Amino acid sequence: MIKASVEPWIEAPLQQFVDDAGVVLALLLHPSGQVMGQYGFTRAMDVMSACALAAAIHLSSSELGMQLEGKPFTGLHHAGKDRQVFIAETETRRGPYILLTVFDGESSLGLVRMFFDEFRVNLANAAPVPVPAPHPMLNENFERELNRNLAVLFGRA
Amino acid sequence: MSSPFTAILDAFSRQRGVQASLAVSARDGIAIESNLQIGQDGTRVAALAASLYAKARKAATAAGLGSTGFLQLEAEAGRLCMLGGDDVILVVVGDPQANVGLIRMELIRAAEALA
Amino acid sequence: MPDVVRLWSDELARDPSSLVFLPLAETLRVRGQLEMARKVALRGIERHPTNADAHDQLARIHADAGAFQQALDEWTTVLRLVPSHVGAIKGMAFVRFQQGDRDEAERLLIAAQDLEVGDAGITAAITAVRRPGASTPASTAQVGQDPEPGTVFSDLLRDDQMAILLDTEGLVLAGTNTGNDGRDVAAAMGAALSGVSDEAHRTTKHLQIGGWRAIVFETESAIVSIAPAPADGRAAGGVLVLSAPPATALGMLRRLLDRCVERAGQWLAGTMS
Amino acid sequence: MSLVNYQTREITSKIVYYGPGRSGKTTNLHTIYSQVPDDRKGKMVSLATQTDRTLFFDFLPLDLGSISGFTTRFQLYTVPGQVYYHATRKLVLQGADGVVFVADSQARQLQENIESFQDLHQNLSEQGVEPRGIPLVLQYNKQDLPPDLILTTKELSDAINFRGVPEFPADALHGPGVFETLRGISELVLKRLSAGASR
Repeated sequence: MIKASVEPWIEAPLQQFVDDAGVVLALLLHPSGQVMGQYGFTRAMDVMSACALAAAIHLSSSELGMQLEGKPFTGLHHAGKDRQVFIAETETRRGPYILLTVFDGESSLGLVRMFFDEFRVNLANAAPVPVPAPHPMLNENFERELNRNLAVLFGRA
Repeated sequence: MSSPFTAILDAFSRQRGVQASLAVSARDGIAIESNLQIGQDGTRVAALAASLYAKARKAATAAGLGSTGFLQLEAEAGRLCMLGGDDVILVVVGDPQANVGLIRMELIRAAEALA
Repeated sequence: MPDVVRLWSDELARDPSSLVFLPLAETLRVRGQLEMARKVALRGIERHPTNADAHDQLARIHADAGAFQQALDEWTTVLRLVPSHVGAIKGMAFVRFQQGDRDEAERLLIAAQDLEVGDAGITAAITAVRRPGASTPASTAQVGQDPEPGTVFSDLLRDDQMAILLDTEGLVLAGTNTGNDGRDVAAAMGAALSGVSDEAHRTTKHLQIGGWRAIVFETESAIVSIAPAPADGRAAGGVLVLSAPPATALGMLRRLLDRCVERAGQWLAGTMS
Repeated sequence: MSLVNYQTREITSKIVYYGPGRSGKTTNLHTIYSQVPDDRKGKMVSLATQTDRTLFFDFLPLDLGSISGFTTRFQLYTVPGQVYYHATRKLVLQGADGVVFVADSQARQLQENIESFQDLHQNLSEQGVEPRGIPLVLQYNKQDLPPDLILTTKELSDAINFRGVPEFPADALHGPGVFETLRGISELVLKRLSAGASR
């Protein structure tokens, strides 16, 4: 189980949503498909795939909403046999984010929607004013490290 | 336009101390129809009541007690009464002075009528 | 039931800032592993120095270990952080009682009662400290040893009624529940039903209708009623479950539930006569 | 928008393989996927049509290991090349930290290459990204085809690479050039991130 967030202010609202709504997985992502925070996944690679797909689903359903209704659909619910998925957008002063959550019989769509409404407020309140992020100081040899890593990755080392 | 629930919910609302009555989807926890006094949040009541009822049903089954009927949650400033099946749960929100006996009888009668 | 100590320890190792140290320390305390409990609580406090419950937890561990002055210091810290922390006031009362200062213990218990009106456990404790010649229990872990846990509710119940007191993990502390085949099914029933109280707590919290007092639900073979356990001692966060035949009048069952909660409070406080 | 998690010291960057239909974008990802050990890659996700043409995108998460003490991961995306998937291309391009433009070296595809390259610039501009600022490399794919069917690297460079960005001849189907292209874009993305010029 991984509980992680890219920025600390995301952790508390996301954890509270998970606790309150009793969901199995929760993933907060940037509309570009980058993971911002997550609960319940075990592999970082799975998180990235889920983010890419969730961003795609959200973006395409937004577009579909634009074409059908003249405004984007803001939430999506898919009910599987045992598990259900809910994807919706939330706005903060840091910009929009997308929540993907998976739940089973321990929760319900009603609970998820209700606690998502609280999550939106909590996340918006927690979001600090955006400041230019410090850039990572990669050392002078990073190109050599990159080349070595890529060579290992491709079996050329 | 009235649904099968309209008359049932209206009857609850006429009872003393009743602040809300709802027909809720048991699977989703979403209100199908509701009769709410000002200040009552039907979305919340529906989601939370359905979840509580589902939990009690599961617990009763796990404890070997069989199927679940009437349920009452009593709190300092109000009470929730409910009764339902696999599809629909009828939920009544009352203040502490509400007559639980009457609500219970009415819920049982309504559930029989819906069945 | 999985070994919660291992699960929580793993969780804490993965995420040292997790609040899971609170139930972990509490479980270790209840199991009598006081030194380990103390270390876990201390490490938690290092990360969460303003968390009142963390200081409360450490205080209870000190109290169990007989380190009364350290316990009082921690509870004083709790009250600085949260002046209305009932658990801390009750804990301090317990220590004062241990030290033989009955007046101070009673004063503190009355203060706790003002904050938590209707708490049967506090009422029982006040009665206990006022009783002449009341013996002092040796530690918070040792209160309520008498009578036998299985018979705590016996004289209140008819043969077809059953009551059990469960701790926060759904483990049976007192009472018995016998199945149709005559076996004690209390543990299984406790594990199944204790989760309902979490749901009740969530419901009342989010509907803002105050704390929950009781759940009553009718099933094919019984009417089950559940109430919060007395808030102090080992039962804190647990529930009392009472079951009766389906034909039982709800009003009568409700009153019986109250009496059982009161009895549980007396038993936990070690003041059952 | 590269994400940098200072707590766990992780960098995650998004790289989009862009180019005209059938130029070999998906093939690049397949080749990378086939050469990288399982523990360093995620599942390759392909949202494709029945005829195996990319419908929405292909996606491959890749773990590059530790660079300057940061666990570095790349998310590789492709866009659908066909002209009529314009809206989807725009969506996938959102938040890209670097772009690999995969050109089809066949002489008869030159016009498609040029139009797709213009489309890339237009889409970046519409998203508020300065096309000249974003890390970009060019890959001239299908260099294994008979010489009379393809343009040389020099000819393609003259036609497309007016910015003078790094360029790599490649045969994505069999592997040559794929690794070098990925290395080229990785260097640019990390260099830009380190210089603090990331959006």
